[in-house]
Amino acid sequence: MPSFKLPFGRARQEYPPNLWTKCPDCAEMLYNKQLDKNQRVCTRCGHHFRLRADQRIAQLLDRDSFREQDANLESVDMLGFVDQKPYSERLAAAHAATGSRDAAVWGPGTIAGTRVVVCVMDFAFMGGSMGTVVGEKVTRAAEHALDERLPLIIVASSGGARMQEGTLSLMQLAKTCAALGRLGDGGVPFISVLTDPTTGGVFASFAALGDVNIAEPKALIGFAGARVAAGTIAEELPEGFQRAEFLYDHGFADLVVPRAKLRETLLGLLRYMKPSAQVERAGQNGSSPLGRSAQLFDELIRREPTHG
Amino acid sequence: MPSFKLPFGRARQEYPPNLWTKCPDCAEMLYNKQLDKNQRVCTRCGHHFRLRADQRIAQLLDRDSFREQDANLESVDMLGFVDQKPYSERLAAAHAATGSRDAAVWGPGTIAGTRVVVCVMDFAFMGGSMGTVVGEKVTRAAEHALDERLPLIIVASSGGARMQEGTLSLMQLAKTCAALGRLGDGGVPFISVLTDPTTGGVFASFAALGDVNIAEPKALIGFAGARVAAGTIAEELPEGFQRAEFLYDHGFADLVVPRAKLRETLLGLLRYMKPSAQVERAGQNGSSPLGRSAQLFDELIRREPTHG
Amino acid sequence: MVEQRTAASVAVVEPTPDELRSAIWARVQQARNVKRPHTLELIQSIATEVIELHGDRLFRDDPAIVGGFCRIDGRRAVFVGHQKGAETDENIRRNFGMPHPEGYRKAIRLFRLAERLGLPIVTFIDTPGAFPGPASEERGVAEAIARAIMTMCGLRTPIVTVITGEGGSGGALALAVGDVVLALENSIYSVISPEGAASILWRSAEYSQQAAAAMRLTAAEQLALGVIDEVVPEPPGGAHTNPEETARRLRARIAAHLDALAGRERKALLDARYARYRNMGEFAIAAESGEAQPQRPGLRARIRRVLDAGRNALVGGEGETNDPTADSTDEADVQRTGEGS
Amino acid sequence: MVEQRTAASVAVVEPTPDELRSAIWARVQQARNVKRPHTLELIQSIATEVIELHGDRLFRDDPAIVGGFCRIDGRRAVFVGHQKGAETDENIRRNFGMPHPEGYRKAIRLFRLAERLGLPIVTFIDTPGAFPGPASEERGVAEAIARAIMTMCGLRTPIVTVITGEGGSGGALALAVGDVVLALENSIYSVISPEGAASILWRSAEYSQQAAAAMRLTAAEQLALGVIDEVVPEPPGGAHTNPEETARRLRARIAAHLDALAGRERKALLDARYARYRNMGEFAIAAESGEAQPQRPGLRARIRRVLDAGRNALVGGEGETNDPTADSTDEADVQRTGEGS
Ligand SMILES: [Zn+2]
Ligand SMILES: [Zn+2]
Repeated sequence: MPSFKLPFGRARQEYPPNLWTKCPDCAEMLYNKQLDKNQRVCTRCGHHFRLRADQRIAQLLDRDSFREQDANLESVDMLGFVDQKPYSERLAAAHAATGSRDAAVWGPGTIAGTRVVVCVMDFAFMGGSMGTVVGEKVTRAAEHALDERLPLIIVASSGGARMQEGTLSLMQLAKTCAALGRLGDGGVPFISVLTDPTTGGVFASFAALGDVNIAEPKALIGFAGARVAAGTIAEELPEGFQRAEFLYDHGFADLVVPRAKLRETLLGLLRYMKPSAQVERAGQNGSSPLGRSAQLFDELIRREPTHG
Repeated sequence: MPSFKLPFGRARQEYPPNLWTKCPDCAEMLYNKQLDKNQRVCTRCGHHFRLRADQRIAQLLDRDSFREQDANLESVDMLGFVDQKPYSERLAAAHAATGSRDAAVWGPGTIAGTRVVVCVMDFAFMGGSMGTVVGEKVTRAAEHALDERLPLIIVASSGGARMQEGTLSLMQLAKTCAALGRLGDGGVPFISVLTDPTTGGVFASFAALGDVNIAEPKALIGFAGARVAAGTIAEELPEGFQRAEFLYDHGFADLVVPRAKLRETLLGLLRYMKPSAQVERAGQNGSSPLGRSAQLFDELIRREPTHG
Repeated sequence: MVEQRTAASVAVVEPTPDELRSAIWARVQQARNVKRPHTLELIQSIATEVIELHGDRLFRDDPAIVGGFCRIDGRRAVFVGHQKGAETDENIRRNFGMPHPEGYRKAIRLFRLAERLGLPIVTFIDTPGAFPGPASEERGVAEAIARAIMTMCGLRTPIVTVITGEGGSGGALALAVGDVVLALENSIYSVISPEGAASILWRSAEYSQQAAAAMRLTAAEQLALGVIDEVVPEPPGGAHTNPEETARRLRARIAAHLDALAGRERKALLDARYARYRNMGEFAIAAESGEAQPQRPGLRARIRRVLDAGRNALVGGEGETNDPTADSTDEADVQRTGEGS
Repeated sequence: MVEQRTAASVAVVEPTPDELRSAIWARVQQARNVKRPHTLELIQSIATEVIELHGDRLFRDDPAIVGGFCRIDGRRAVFVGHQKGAETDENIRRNFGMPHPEGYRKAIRLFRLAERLGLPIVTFIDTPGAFPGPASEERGVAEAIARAIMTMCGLRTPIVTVITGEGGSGGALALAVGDVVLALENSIYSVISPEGAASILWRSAEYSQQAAAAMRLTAAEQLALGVIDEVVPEPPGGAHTNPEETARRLRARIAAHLDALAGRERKALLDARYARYRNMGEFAIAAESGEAQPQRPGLRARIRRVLDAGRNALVGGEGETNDPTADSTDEADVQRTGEGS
């Protein structure tokens, strides 16, 4: 149990942590049920707590409209990566702690009846880091959106590429950007929602490329860690560096939207961001070269010898 | 005859101005024949004197390869514009002083045998200002380049849009940019050569849009006059403000090329900048909607009643 | 000097040069009136829904240019416009409607977004010009304007433009390339500010009124020149006296043009836009002897007469068929350019 | 721990972990050697003509990324690459090969120019990573990288990429999306610098060598993973000992790939490029019971063996068929990925 300083000298037992959460911004003790009811936004200072993928989906999509796809994808340790622990142990621990198989969830759903494809990242699973599974889910979401001509919404929350998969994680930047490029060429819109934190290789790939980018208030959004940025050059970091509002001022976010308004904002945008009736560029259009989502991909896999 | 301070106290009659020119940068007295032989670049400090259109063409193109088109276009005073003098008088005076009908010359020619379309502005005619005639010539050059699939080279030298034609001059920005847009969509390259000075509406239209932009050393190139820029905000102008090298540092010129190397540089670029064999975008491609250069335009004119 | 003159469909008392200059200058002042409804106020009145978008994805969100999604009588569109502020603080924040390059790059981004989404574009023009300071030059304001103009010329979606206040030079045109260009009655459109023209051509800013008159910058004159296609009359006293009525009139005309353009085949739309600008301006063709022959004989004289008619309207000449100050209902209150007017 | 192991086509003495770490770290130091030929030196040796172009048309010409036209054995192309300096002053001017956003935007401009002119693209990768300072963040370095990657993925012209030195993270990948990705033998390619990985995963930069080994960042291992397609051997002692020979080998391989790609139909080219990245990485599919089934059974084991083979080569294992340190002639000195190697 983490120890924390209690306000007003109240005794620790007044706030059992299974019932109460302390706001990291204003130190207010928040009753968990109340916090959940307020979409996990501090009722005192407006601090936006991080959400699990299922919480985010429940807040954004119509009840019971979401159909998760590819829930059974799991990361594998291709490199035999060992740092202080083997990667495979980290994966197992993250699975045990979160109940999730990896750091992203995707599927079709509806927002006030409007059909969309949604992919939501989950910071709780290994810091939302993007390895092959996250890259695969983002890509399948984009390919499905293109095939079905449905708007794509991705909610990012990630520390960046997953180091334990090495350059295979790095290649997910190209994989996801390639899919988004085809989505855009096909005239299907993409809304990127950047939440706390969105950094590194996730910000430097799909999360930056929304036709419209929305950020949650005060979310940390940046390329390099602030320590790295400050360490690289011997100067003070500007006020609000790498926060959502900084991003907005510098032209990289269209809107900074409090969580309470996010669903309504998306709904508003979706009235304008409909897949175009006709496809623009010849040669770049339509279905992914891998066919309806993963069909051909499955075929490619089948062509692999089943034993090495 | 302008009076000027002579260096080294030599008597004025030593330098009759029809034989000698004073360098505005280093004050050296330059013998005109020598100056012409050196492409009108100061032999002492490298100052690039402004060129007349015919001088520029003689320096860049193969001897006798240039075929001027539309030499007979003349500006008309649509607005009845009178400032300190009527526009029509200014036009007549400029014609008398320069022997030119307006501030641009265009036609096909060759550079070391490579066929190109060239348009050269002439600062001597009303400060190289762009009215309808200049806009028309730039546009016809671009349309001809597209129709014939020949690279386009425009040498700019202009104070900007011609005020005496009011918004009709302003509309030349759109006319020329539209033609360049079609040229680019058609896969035909455009090299913009920016010379002293290239400012205002000429820099804010075709001259900025080269696939490759080349500037002559120290040429004044900017949007607003430096006095305006300094006056608008109470601050010192940066060193070298609005000069070719400033443009280069800020990413708007590919190369700053001394006049002695310009022809050779163009020739080098032309080896790579060939019109593409195939046209990229459907619906944007090929011939201008006005047909081979001005054919349909002539037809439009013919549809106008011949008497008002 | 009062002179009577007769010409086809124009028969009015000509104003004196002083009357004319005063009348034109009054228009300039109306166009610049800080109380005049600016882009955000207009679009909020014109549209039933507005969602502003931000940022050029390159450097900064420029408050001097605004844009986003809007719904005009059920029609979905992307709007973009210059933004001045009505109050001093706001005006400073908006840089008096003078964009930096990032403003034009934001506009280009929104134009491309509209194209990708298949939405038409409505732009509102109201700027003294692009900001001419060092920061603006450093970041390439000329390039940004040129790029915006070229982008609009080739944009594969309909564009309706409205000059609402000051149409100042390239900084205005960078948002004003349209399939149809409307103008509010008291708006102005010019290649350079009257002050700028005066200081260059007369070598003194004191001649601003003369310059304004010489440049024919009023909406009525721009209509005669064919630079704009329609003048939308303002309520008596000017747009700021009744912003709702101004918005209502604009809404009707914008909606009508959006509907007309929506049906156009894309190539025809682009070719017509190209031709619109391709034919701007006039020149003569010199004969071999060196004497100039007008390119379109008689056209110049014709345009001069129309210009004069527009000019007379400025000082309230009576009995004219095309008095742009007349207040009337939506369809009738519009003057169309062309042979018939 | 020395252990003997037999597997199909791989039968070598495994190095100790210490030997391995030292060997890998030697590669890292080779890749970072300031005397190593950088992009401009390489292209000037590889090509018979180089015309450098400059500027992003937005903000600044970034000296950390260079590009322009070049002619390689008669083949016209556009080259783009990271640029470090060999001397300190030059290295400072080049920001140690760490680009700001404007560098990537210059690259995007040149990529689009190549596409418009129908020229193939050759890129050279040699950066510790994009510059992480405040100015870089302010101007959106992440957006610039993402945009460059997306642009390269859809570029309708062939792309040959060469990792020549340090392939550092997203800042490297932003120029490294290719139809064919080559790597010089002593180059490295990683998702984060070894120092960065160590300070995050081991919480101390002292573990950089461990991190380097764990990430499998050597060219030989990247070949085994399929991230690169070919390793181009360097002259004995490394590229900097004989830049001309290094350039000669690169020229031959680049030319061969340009020729092979030139004949590709454009849609096939783009689909193959898409598939190349689409298939990067590996995952398993969990059964209903919750136990994971490998997605491509046996592949992981197979790749591990190939990785190990590459690893052994690092410390000079003998008798291997795919020793990337072996010096030989152009065609033979290349290892191809795939089933056969
Ligand atoms: Zn709080
Ligand atoms: Zn000199």
